[in-house]
Amino acid sequence: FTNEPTGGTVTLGFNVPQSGPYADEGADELRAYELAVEHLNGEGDGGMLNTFSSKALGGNGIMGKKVAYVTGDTQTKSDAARASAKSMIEKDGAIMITGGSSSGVAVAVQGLCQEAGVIFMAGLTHSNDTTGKDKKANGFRHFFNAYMSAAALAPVLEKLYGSDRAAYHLTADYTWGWTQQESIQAATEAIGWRTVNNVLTPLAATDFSSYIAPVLNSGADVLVLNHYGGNMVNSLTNAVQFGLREKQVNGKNFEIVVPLYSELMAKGAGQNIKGIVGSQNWDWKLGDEGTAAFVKSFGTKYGFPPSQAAQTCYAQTMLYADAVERAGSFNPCAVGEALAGFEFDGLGNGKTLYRADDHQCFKDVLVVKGAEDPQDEFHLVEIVEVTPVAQVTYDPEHPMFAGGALGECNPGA
Amino acid sequence: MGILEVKNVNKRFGGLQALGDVNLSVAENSVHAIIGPNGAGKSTLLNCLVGKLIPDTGSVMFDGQSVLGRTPYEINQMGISRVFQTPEIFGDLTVMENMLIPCFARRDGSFKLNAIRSVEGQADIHDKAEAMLVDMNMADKRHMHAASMSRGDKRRLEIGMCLAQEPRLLLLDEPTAGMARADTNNTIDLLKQIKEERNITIVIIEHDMHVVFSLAQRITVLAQGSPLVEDTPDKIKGHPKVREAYLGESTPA
Amino acid sequence: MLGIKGKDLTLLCVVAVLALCAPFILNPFPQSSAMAQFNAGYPDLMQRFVIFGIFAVGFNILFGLTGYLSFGHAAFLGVGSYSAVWMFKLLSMNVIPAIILSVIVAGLFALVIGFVSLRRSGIYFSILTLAFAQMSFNLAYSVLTPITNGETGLQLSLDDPRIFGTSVSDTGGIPVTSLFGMEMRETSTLSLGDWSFQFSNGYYLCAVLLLVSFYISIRIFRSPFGLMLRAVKSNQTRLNYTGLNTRPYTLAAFVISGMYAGLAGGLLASMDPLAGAERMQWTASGEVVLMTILGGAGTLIGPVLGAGFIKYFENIFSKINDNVLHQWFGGLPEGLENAVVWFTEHFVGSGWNLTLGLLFMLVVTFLPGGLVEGGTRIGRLIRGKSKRAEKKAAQSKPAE
Amino acid sequence: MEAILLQVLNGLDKGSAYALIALGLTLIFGTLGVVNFAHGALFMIGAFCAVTVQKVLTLSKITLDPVKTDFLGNPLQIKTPYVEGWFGPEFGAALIDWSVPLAILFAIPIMLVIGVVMERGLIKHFYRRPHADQILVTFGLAIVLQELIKHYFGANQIATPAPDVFRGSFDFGAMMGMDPNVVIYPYWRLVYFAFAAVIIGAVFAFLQFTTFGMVVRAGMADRETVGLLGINIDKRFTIMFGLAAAVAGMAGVMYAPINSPNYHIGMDFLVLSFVVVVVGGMGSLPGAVLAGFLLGILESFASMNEIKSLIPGIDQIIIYLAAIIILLTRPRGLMGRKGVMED
Amino acid sequence: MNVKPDFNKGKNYAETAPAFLSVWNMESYYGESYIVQNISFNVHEGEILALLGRNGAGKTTTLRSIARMNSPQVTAGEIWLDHQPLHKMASYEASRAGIGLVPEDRAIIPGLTVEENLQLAQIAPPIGWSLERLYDLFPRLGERRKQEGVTLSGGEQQMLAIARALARDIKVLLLDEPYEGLAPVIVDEIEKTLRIIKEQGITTILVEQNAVRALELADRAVILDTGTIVFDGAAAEVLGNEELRSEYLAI
Ligand SMILES: Nc1ncnc2c1ncn2[C@@H]1O[C@H](COP(=O)(O)OP(=O)(O)OP(=O)(O)O)[C@@H](O)[C@H]1O
Ligand SMILES: Nc1ncnc2c1ncn2[C@@H]1O[C@H](COP(=O)(O)OP(=O)(O)OP(=O)(O)O)[C@@H](O)[C@H]1O
Ligand SMILES: [Mg+2]
Ligand SMILES: [Mg+2]
Repeated sequence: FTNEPTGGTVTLGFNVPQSGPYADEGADELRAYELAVEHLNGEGDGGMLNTFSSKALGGNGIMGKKVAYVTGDTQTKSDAARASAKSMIEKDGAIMITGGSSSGVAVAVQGLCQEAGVIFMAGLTHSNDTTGKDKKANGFRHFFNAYMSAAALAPVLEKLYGSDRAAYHLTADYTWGWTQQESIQAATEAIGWRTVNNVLTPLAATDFSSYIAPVLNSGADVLVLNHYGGNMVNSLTNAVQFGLREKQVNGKNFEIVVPLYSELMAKGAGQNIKGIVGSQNWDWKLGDEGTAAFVKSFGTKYGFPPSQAAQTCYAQTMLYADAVERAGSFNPCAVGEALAGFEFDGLGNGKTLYRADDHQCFKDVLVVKGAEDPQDEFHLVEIVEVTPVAQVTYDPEHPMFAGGALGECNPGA
Repeated sequence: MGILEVKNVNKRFGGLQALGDVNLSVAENSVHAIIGPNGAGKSTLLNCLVGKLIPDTGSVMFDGQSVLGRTPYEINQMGISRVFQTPEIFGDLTVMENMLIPCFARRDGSFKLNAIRSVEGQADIHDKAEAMLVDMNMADKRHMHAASMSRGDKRRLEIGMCLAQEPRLLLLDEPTAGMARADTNNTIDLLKQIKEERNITIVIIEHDMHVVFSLAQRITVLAQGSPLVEDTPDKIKGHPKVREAYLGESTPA
Repeated sequence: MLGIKGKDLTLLCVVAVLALCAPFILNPFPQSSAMAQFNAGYPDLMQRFVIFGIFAVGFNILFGLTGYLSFGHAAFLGVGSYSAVWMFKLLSMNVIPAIILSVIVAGLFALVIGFVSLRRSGIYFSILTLAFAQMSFNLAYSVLTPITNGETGLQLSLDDPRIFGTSVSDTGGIPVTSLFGMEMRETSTLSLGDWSFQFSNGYYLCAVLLLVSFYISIRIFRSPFGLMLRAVKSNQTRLNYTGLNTRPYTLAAFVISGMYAGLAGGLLASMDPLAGAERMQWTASGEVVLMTILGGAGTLIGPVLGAGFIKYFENIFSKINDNVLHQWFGGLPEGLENAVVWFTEHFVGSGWNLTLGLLFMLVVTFLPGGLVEGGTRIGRLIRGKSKRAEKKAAQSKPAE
Repeated sequence: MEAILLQVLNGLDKGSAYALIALGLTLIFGTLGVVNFAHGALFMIGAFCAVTVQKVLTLSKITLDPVKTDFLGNPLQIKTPYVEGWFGPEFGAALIDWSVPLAILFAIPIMLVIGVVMERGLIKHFYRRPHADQILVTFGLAIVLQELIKHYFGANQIATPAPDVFRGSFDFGAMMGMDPNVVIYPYWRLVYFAFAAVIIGAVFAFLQFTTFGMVVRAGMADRETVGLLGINIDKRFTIMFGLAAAVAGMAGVMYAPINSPNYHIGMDFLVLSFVVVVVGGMGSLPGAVLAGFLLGILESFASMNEIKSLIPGIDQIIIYLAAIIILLTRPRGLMGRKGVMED
Repeated sequence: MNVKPDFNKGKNYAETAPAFLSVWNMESYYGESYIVQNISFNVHEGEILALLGRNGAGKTTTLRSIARMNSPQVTAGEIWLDHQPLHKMASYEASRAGIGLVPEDRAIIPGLTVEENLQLAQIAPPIGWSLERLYDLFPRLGERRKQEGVTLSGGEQQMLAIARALARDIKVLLLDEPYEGLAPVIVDEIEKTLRIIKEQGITTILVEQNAVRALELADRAVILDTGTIVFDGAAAEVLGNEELRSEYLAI
């Protein structure tokens, strides 16, 4: 199979954005990867190795081979990401590629890995498509997705804002935005909300004023921002500038919802994020054992708590290594088999299942909101509720995920 | 009926009447000079002939066809070439390349993607350009960048490029300005010779009376946009009005 | 030979030798040495060198000769890629129809955009082309998603119809691109001691096409057409008064260079069947401009050098992380090691952009003719002929 | 009707931002003829002046909280900004609140210096070089500046809010007797609008009522001859560059509260500013301003739902579409001068 | 025939020279080509010097070197104007020191009106003739003051270029083919003007193809050939010297 490790080391490829707007997220992912490599090689305090339910890993590398790694820059562009991944595979002999912070890149690199015959452990990617219509046998996603966000959010929104609400959606005009919007619209309509309008905004937009200005007069009393990263920071900032949050419509307080949250976005949005509800895959404030162990070793090494992107990347690396050990082989097909349907605990988010049908992880989802009075810059987000996994699980044949097929696993040449 | 017929041409620039009712008839295979004070409208008239300017009223016929409303390259294709008051040449190219371009340009102006054979490979055209350079006495400057030649040389090159096109009507705007006396004389000889050999009609604007009187068969004197007189050189020399308005005392009669 | 001679022929031969031996030349360092990081001889990067070389060579036909600076050339590359991928999806995995279609479609696209944009010159032309390309990019990213698959990029899938081929390969995967059965991704490895050299079919297809493109570009440069284009750059007024309408010439140059871009796009997709919208973004158009200027606009080989230079930094420097640095400088005393690593870190890995920016500035400031000028200077140094000496020689001759 | 009024207002404001951003570029690109790809970087540095002032004002003394702990279980560090210590909590807090307007004062001299250094150190050598070389060197410079900012401030956006008094929006509709909340506009954007008007006016006046503008125009057309007339054109070009940098910087500072800046913000605006300048017409200051407003308003209209449903995706391309139409109908943009960068 | 100019090659040549403007061992290059080849000559205060020679002899290059233009590059030699070292100055400094050049292509600045072209000359000190006075001298310019300078007719542009030089308070006027493209009557006018200027004590170097005209006006003449001086002496001498006339001037 492709890049079968023959010497005393095994090389993993960490493909993260190092330039472009998501460079900070990429940097955090890289930190997590380095930590994971340390732990796998038996250095440091072992982190989640100690809490992981599977005990196959022994801190002596993977199957006795020392873990080495190479890094590359995805630039958050499908093309560049694939070039970078290819060079890891062709030049450095990487046996597994992981990382990334956007769905476009994840899908593109996943496709590449499928063709090249290596395993792809997706980083931060939230679009339904990654494990929906674009799913691949060689690709695995630990991160949650748009459907899960919506499913977790809806009940909380109902509790907070009632079931008689009219929502106005602003949606980033590309695949992720669409799936996010579709999911949240379906979920909120299921609790009785009306959808007043859904307006697509250009990805390149920096100033959202012309999209926000008409919102108040539209009869809507909730604004849903299906934006991520810079788009979300800017649209939220603009919305707050327009004073939307101080307004009353239909006799109710006007509310803003941001379905997908991240710590970095919260930081970029500053004051404006206070009280805004959204969802996260994971948060360092989760009380479980695995989280605590990870936060401790990450925090000790770098001086601040890890982001959800870092956690998902760390967990993915562990899961891959563990699967290799359990399979007893680096062969992607064997690894894939070991991962598919694998149930585990102790990597945060409680009990988790890597579903065989679509290689999507199922675990608890967090509903969070911007803290009103954060004690420090690490507490910008507070957890509102941990939605149990059952509530966010869907059928593999769900229409939002239909259309693709995993195909056969490809071990490569 | 001349080969070039200008009738009642008027051109205004804002409040300025640059050309007022200009009539001009140039006989085939003759040299016709246009003289007149600075700002009389000589260059403007030439601009109207080649499509650089469109006259407000009037007509310009070349060989029985109107030139008005045509673009400069269409007018050139009818057989009119022009040398400018400040030389217009391809400064970045060598002298030889400058000369090659009019040789490659097809008479009917039609476009041909001549991208396969190399320039050197097309010997006939190459030879023609070479011959023209020799005629212009510039063969030794063949590889020089046109922009780095002195002004007199640039003028000569431009004249050569226009001649290479084998035009039927050659318009010259002060072709010998700034040229050394010796070169001026050469140019006069060259023009005379070319006119004889190739049956070219020449319209020349010049302030150098030596050139005008050596070449021209007829002279039009333009003043303030309108023709003052038109006559043979000898008559013009003695014309009192012309002497007063244009020639001045010091010009030898 | 081949209708070119002298320096041009030498140049073509040099390029041919370099291109064919690239797997050796680009892999000078033994696998286990610390310098192996700088090896660039793996298929993907070599393909990129060559493909972007083609792109830049084509761009240079427009910009280098006519001086018309198109800021939207990436659109043609993108269109070429999309056409090729569609061809793979619908027709067959053979690269020939894909490449042909991408060249044709890009040419038609260039014809339309060029026809409109060439009504203006100078900066106005640049902005027109930029506007067209940005429109294409924005639409491809969103509204045209059914055709382009938007942000993710157009990819092959298991349910593609593929009339003259199979939708699914025997192993259950998506079939791979090939040239009459010769798989593009197939790579044979030659191990010589600690060196290993990779020879990929795809690369050699690209290299051959580069040579053909380069050869055509030489012919164009030396042809009357090329002369006319240079005349357009030099003085359009004179050309007009020489009876020539400049539009067909510039349009022809525009379309030809658009077809080169289409070829590059088609090849990109043939090597890796994915077409992303970012390929059409202004930064991508800007990149080819930078490649051309960096290498030396108007020179034959310059654009290829420029393309190689930029792609090298993008792919090699970006991958050097502090882990690698510590390995390199591991021999130094601890404190010094950390200091050196700390310093170097700014210029590699995520700092690769910084290095590239600095090099842009240095090259253009000190080598006004681009990398080619650098080469000329080195050549002169080697031949031991200094500028001074030439000056002395000129002195003895009179000015004329 | 209200929707249209709303979008006109919106467009005016967007337009003022575009005009202000493009203004600095016109001075360098339209007037000096230097294709300055580093203009976006200057804008970005301006925005980061605001960030820096905010950071400096919030530099804090650290004390340890005996009760609370941080995420690693150590005692929590409590930060009190030094300014609050020095000037009292109220005035200190007000200073921090007003950091963006304060940053203007810092940005002007800093940007002037940056502009002058940039011109003297680098651009000076490129006036006579081909535009392509200018693109390469300024693009290189832009990357370098960007990477430096990224190195010190990270890649994430940094919230730089406007003073609290400018939060919320002004209800035009209510003022004009319509229903409330129909035509509203944020206060800070009104401030931005006014600020842009003042700066644009000041630059106009400077170039119109002094000989400076004429000399620079002449110098761009023919440096040699201007030198022949005893004028030290280099000095004036330097001043012009400083001025342009200052304008770009101020635009950046004022924009920071609208879009939290990151190191990329300049690149995001670069293409737009070139389009605005060229659509306005090379060498024309009023043209650039007009084009800024025109494109701003068009963009606002294109984002109206009614129009978007008619032509999907129109808001994605409206700026470029408008640019194409304008450049095809008017050879030199809206008000371009002849002979400036036409070949 | 090759006449050496009269100057002594001392270090303190500048102080001892009787000349107002002296050019000493000047060499000028355009890039790699060596154009002005080590020439030296003097101009005395208030005199008109005719600088003659064939096309490409280097006349323009000499004037541009004296005016300290960017090209050509003067690589050796010294230029002194009234005890000021011009060779150390930039062109704008030379202009302020009193050099006024009327360039051969007239160099009217595009985009500026006639009046602005003149105003431009009066921004930096020292300022010479007033605009009114210039318009009196060239009434045509007065009539066209609002017109864009480059749309003037060839002759009008020449007038503007001369007027622009006079708009500054100059000590030495460098005229590069001022009669080119001018109607004979105007040439007479300008000749008169040059005499007036001379009476005011302004020194002039006149480059002209119409050698006879120039020599009748000038006090002294310098003849250049391929970048070297082949004659330096009284103007009348040239007119009387058949050999010089035919060899270098073709008159
Ligand atoms: N584009 C223009 N706008 C305004 N006035 C113009 C324009 N072009 C020419 N003129 C004016 O028209 C008149 C005629 O100009 P023209 O160039 O034809 O003169 P000319 O006879 O060639 O003079 P010369 O012998 O000096 O070259 C001049 O007074 C000139 O200023
Ligand atoms: N920009 C330039 N680059 C290179 N060589 C040049 C340049 N300008 C002029 N030359 C060369 O310098 C020499 C002298 O030119 P110059 O213009 O000084 O002659 P001139 O005596 O003024 O002639 P003319 O009477 O034709 O104006 C010529 O041989 C010319 O080819
Ligand atoms: Mg004229
Ligand atoms: Mg001269």
